[in-house]
Amino acid sequence: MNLRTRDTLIAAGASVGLFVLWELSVRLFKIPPFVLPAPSQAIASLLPVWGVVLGHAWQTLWTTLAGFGIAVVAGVLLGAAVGTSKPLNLALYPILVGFNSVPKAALVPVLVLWFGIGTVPAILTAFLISFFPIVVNVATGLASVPPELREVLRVLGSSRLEAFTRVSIPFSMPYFFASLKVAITLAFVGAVISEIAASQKGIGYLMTSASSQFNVPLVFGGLLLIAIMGIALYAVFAILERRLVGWAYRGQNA
Amino acid sequence: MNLRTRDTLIAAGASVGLFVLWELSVRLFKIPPFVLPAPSQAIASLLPVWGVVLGHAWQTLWTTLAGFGIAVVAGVLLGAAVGTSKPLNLALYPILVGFNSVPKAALVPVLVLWFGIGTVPAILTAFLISFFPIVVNVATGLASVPPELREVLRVLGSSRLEAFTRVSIPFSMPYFFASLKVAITLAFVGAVISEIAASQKGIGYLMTSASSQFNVPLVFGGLLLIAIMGIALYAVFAILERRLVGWAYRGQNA
Amino acid sequence: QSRTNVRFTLDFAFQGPTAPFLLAQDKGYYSAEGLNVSIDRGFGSADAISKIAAGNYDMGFADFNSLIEFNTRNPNNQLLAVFMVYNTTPAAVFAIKGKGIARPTDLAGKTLAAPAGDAGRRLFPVFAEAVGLDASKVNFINVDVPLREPTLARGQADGITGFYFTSFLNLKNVGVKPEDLVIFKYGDYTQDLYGNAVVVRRDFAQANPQAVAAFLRALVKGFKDVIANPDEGVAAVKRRDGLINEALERERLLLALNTHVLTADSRAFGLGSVRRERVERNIRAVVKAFDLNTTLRVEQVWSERFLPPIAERRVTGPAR
Amino acid sequence: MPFIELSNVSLRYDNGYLAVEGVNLSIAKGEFVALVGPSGCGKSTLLRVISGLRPPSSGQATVHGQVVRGPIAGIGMAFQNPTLMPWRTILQNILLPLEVSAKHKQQYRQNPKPYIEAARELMASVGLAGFENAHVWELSGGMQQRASLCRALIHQPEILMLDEPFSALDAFTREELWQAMQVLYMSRKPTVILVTHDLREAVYLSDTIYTMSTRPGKIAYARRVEFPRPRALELTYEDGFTHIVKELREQIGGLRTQISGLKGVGA
Amino acid sequence: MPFIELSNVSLRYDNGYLAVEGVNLSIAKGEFVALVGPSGCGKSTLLRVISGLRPPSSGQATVHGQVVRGPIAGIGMAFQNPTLMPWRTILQNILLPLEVSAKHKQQYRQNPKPYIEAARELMASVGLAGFENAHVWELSGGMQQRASLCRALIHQPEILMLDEPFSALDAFTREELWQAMQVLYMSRKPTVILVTHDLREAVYLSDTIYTMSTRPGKIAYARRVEFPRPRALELTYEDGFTHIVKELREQIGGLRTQISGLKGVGA
Ligand SMILES: Nc1ncnc2c1ncn2[C@@H]1O[C@H](COP(=O)(O)OP(=O)(O)OP(=O)(O)O)[C@@H](O)[C@H]1O
Ligand SMILES: Nc1ncnc2c1ncn2[C@@H]1O[C@H](COP(=O)(O)OP(=O)(O)OP(=O)(O)O)[C@@H](O)[C@H]1O
Ligand SMILES: Cc1ncc(C[n+]2csc(CCO)c2C)c(N)n1
Ligand SMILES: [Mg+2]
Ligand SMILES: [Mg+2]
Repeated sequence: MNLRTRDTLIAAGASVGLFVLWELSVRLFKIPPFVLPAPSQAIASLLPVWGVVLGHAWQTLWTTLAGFGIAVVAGVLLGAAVGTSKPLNLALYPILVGFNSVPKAALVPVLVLWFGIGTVPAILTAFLISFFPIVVNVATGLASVPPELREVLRVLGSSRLEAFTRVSIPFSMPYFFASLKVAITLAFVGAVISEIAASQKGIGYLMTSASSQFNVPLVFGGLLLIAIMGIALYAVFAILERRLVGWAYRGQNA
Repeated sequence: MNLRTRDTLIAAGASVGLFVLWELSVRLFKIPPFVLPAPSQAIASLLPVWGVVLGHAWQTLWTTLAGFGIAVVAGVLLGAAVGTSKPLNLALYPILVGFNSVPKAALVPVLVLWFGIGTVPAILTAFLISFFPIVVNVATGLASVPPELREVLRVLGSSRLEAFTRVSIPFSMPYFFASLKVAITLAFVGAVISEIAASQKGIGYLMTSASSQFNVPLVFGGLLLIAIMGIALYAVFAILERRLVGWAYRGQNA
Repeated sequence: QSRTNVRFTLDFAFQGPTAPFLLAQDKGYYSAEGLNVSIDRGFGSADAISKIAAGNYDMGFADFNSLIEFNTRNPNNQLLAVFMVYNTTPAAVFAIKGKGIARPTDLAGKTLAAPAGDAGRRLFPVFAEAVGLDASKVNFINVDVPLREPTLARGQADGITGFYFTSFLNLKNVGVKPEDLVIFKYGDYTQDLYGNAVVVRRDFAQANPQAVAAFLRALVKGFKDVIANPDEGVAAVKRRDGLINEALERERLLLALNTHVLTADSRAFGLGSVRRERVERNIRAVVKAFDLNTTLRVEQVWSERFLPPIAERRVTGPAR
Repeated sequence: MPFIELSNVSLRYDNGYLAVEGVNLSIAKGEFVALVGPSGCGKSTLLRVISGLRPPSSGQATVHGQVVRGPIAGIGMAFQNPTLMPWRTILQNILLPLEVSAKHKQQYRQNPKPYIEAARELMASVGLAGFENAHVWELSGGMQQRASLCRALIHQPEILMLDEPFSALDAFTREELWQAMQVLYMSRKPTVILVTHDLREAVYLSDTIYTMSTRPGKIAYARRVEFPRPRALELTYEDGFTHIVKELREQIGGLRTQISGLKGVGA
Repeated sequence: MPFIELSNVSLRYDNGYLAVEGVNLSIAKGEFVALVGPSGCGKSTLLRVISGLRPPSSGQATVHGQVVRGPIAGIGMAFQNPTLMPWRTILQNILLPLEVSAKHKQQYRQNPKPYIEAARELMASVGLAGFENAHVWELSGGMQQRASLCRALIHQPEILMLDEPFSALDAFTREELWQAMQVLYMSRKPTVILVTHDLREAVYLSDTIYTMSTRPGKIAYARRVEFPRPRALELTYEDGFTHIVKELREQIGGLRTQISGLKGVGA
């Protein structure tokens, strides 16, 4: 309990410290708010419109989660394909890399033309931007399963699927969780850029709306909200990770 | 040699197949070029302006590489910090996750207003968008080094750095290379969105210019070029990876 | 009786100048005409035109010059302008006083920043020709919309192009005093260029001519109400986007109405109408400036058969 | 008819190393066979071939009259390294075969209780009581080896392949496990192939002992052991027994090149 | 004055398990000590404490009069598992200590040739000639163990800790390595702590043998071995020798609880 309190203090302290630094820099160097507002201004700008903002945040959160959910499923499946089959690896990796080098913001208009303005393109963008890290890490994890461990299963006459679920998947879990941390942040980015480009709600909409009025503090208020939601989801994964793949990190405290 | 030819054929075949599919869909469903041009149109649009395009591509390539280079250094250092120290992990991870949940496109204006229009913000954006996957994977790799292997070094009275370079780093290499694949694609995205936001050259500039003239095929031509550059760099890493961490994938062909 | 659905997109965000469209909706003018109208914000004129052409929307509010360009490049997917809202283009060049730019010809050798698709930027050659400036002597930088005015304020460009009522207020917002500004409104140098119009996909107009006409009847009422009572218009905007600053949008609305809507032409010929020879000159100017290879006929970009009778469209100004 | 048969089996690893060459071997159903030979001669490699983990480069292995083309069901294997899964507790590791072996998985899924009970008993009987929920890295080397042995036995396989299963154990634990293994063998009569460096162990437990020569590995010698079962531990001190051990010793001694001293470290 | 001294050392692992308790031990400089005892009694744990890899929960270890507070330099350790680095070839694995040990690294970096030569010789002397550039997974279990032994010896450490270094080797290779080890010991007189389950090995090589009891591990018995060196292999068959082996056997036998049979698998 005491240790946990200490941990929370360290985590919170660092973030608070960063904000203080930011606030001080803005005041000290007299940076105009349309360049970079102080965090206090950003937060202050949220308060009067709090009810509206909350609705936007909720919209962004759930589209992000929906896109992220699809990304996890698709990422694991593609990662399994790429990580276990040489021909699929050769065939798919270049395509995936090429696709992911392209800014998704450029694809949003295409999605909008197909699926209309609103939630669907946001979910799809969140998905499209975030599945690749999962593919790469799952594939790498699966490809580095030590053959000895797989042999334990094979010699028992297990099916491929059984060996996969009992050796390859658990072994790849640390890779998978690492990729989730990256993917969730990207999913937020995806949902927001889609909202920036084409939506009537969500933090992205809030930001463009604020930005078209040069209410830059409110733009940064929106950014802060996204960051906070990202951190909250990260915390969920961190807890899951401790539970599920603690075995891989036994050396960390030594 | 024969095997290598086969591999290349598979890789090329899949990509070509995708293009054929794309081409056929566009023609079959009569999708207008301002919604989604056929790849043939995209490529055709590049040819008459090839000289100009090449200059833009070069600009994007080198800013991407510069940003990516910084990201690798910063990512490894931060990853080492986060992966080896519990307090730093607690302090930095939430900040990093929060920062990375924010669309970098929204930060580009800040960078542009500080550093001027042009190359510097593009490099910085490429860096800022791509370092996080490296941090996460390096940290995960380092945290999962088996204590037994570290003990081999510690018992020899090695310095922390020696143990780090001889055990932790090589052990984390598969994680590191996985993250490079993600990071390089993101670096391209970063450079391009910065060019979209404010620039006089680069593929992002080409794309905004083309898009403002309803020259959607040229926009997609630009996207294709980015994809091709991404794939080329991926190929470089894939070769390096085979050389340096082949040991981790010995089970792949079994 | 069955109501006709009309999906309508604005050119940009919900802001003061879009109040007539919104107020007409709030007051039930569209419904009264048997229309079921939905109005979305837009993401630039070029984007709105693409979306209408692609069938995501049926009608919209977009730059006439952009429409000319689109129709030239996509002869199979043409749109029609059916109601001219901005009788002169709101495009303008902004610079800071005392930095060597006093007259338009001083722009030679200077750097201007603007979004790639900005009307003022695309139409700059027309303006340049009108003022006797070699457009190729002016250097343009692409900046995203949110960066345009800050770029000028920070001195990273010598000037910007933008819609008069947008950039003027944005510059005020980033701390540039109006008295420090040098502004060249294109409309003051050339009468060839129109601004934003109500546009419709040709096949939609052909299938639903009554709906288009009905839409315009309702819209004219909206305009009249807003001109008579701008505050009511701003309230309609506020209902769409709770984040707007009412005083700012009121100012923007009045600037747009008094400078670009309530012009001599619209007092003479009524709201929404054009002069044919101006349209012809406009097309020629665009073809030249945008380096297009065919010159369209007026009928390929404009139709006045949906306009209400002139009596309904008569206005006096100004709004206050 | 032999139950397990290797005919002219050779195996060349991917790096070109010829590990075993021209191996012929017949094992009857229910026979207890020991495989002994110098380190690196190819004993583990042969187990791989028989179990179907690796196809031979030439020749073939048949089990139950069927040519081995891939892993065959019904094997219990204790690998030379314990290869326990770090993400499972010890008990979960030992229960693993029940989750996948065709014979048990259905029943195990429906009613795991008795199996878990059996696994606990088995753990207790090798001295691992109380470590059911321990993590792999919380066990000493010898304890891991015993856990791995339990995993090879839990599903009562027809064929047992034990690759130096007692090498990390003290003499007492080892001898007790010999006796336990003998009881198990007599009651269920599995076919057993035991790889070991302990010749007393080989002679005490087996019906036949094969010695292998090195580089590439070949079967050099076969020795039947005819002592009736149950064999008392005291038997291992009797002359007839030690005679066989000595005979095997000499056999193996002749099969290898001698090491001359730890050169290169100033000795 | 003892060179290595444990006074009242206890170690409780993070999970609460008390592995060793109240251990007192004195080892003179240049002494060859063997540590024997039932599997899981804490032998490897004690090596960890002495080498400074783990601080004791109570009590203290001193080496050379200095309290051990962290890993101490000049140790050569052969871990119970070979723990070779898969990203290095066998030769590179064996050369590893030279890259980091304070005594050698400078010279090794400047002129690695003679060291590499020495490593090759060392490899050859344990029967690994030709495997210099092999990957770890291309070696058999016993070959990996020998490579690990080479890694413990290459930097000529003052203190040698060998955790069952010969357990995966056949009797011949093993006995030859005993002799080689004896030559090495006599020529350089390192202080050696050998953990083994092979009592003949312990008696043949050591000056003193400590037996440990289990749960928690304690030193139960110490036995000096006074045979002069060099000791011939034949000595191990003489009565005086086998007497000591038997004595130790009985000692250990009394220290552990017996295993009763493989329960839970229908035996
Ligand atoms: N994956 C592999 N690739 C290449 N060579 C291998 C591989 N596995 C084993 N070998 C080689 O094959 C030979 C036999 O190895 P194997 O593991 O069968 O020996 P073993 O008889 O079990 O030895 P030990 O008693 O030391 O365990 C060895 O020389 C080894 O180097
Ligand atoms: N990391 C650990 N965490 C918890 N308990 C441990 C850990 N390592 C060892 N133990 C426990 O400590 C006891 C002693 O282990 P140790 O490895 O020292 O035994 P050992 O004498 O070397 O046995 P063996 O001969 O089998 O190698 C064992 O009961 C083991 O379960
Ligand atoms: C507050 C704010 N609003 C809009 C944009 C524009 N934008 C949104 S996504 C993207 C990437 C490329 O299409 C760009 C440029 C911005 N940067 N910041
Ligand atoms: Mg073996
Ligand atoms: Mg041990």
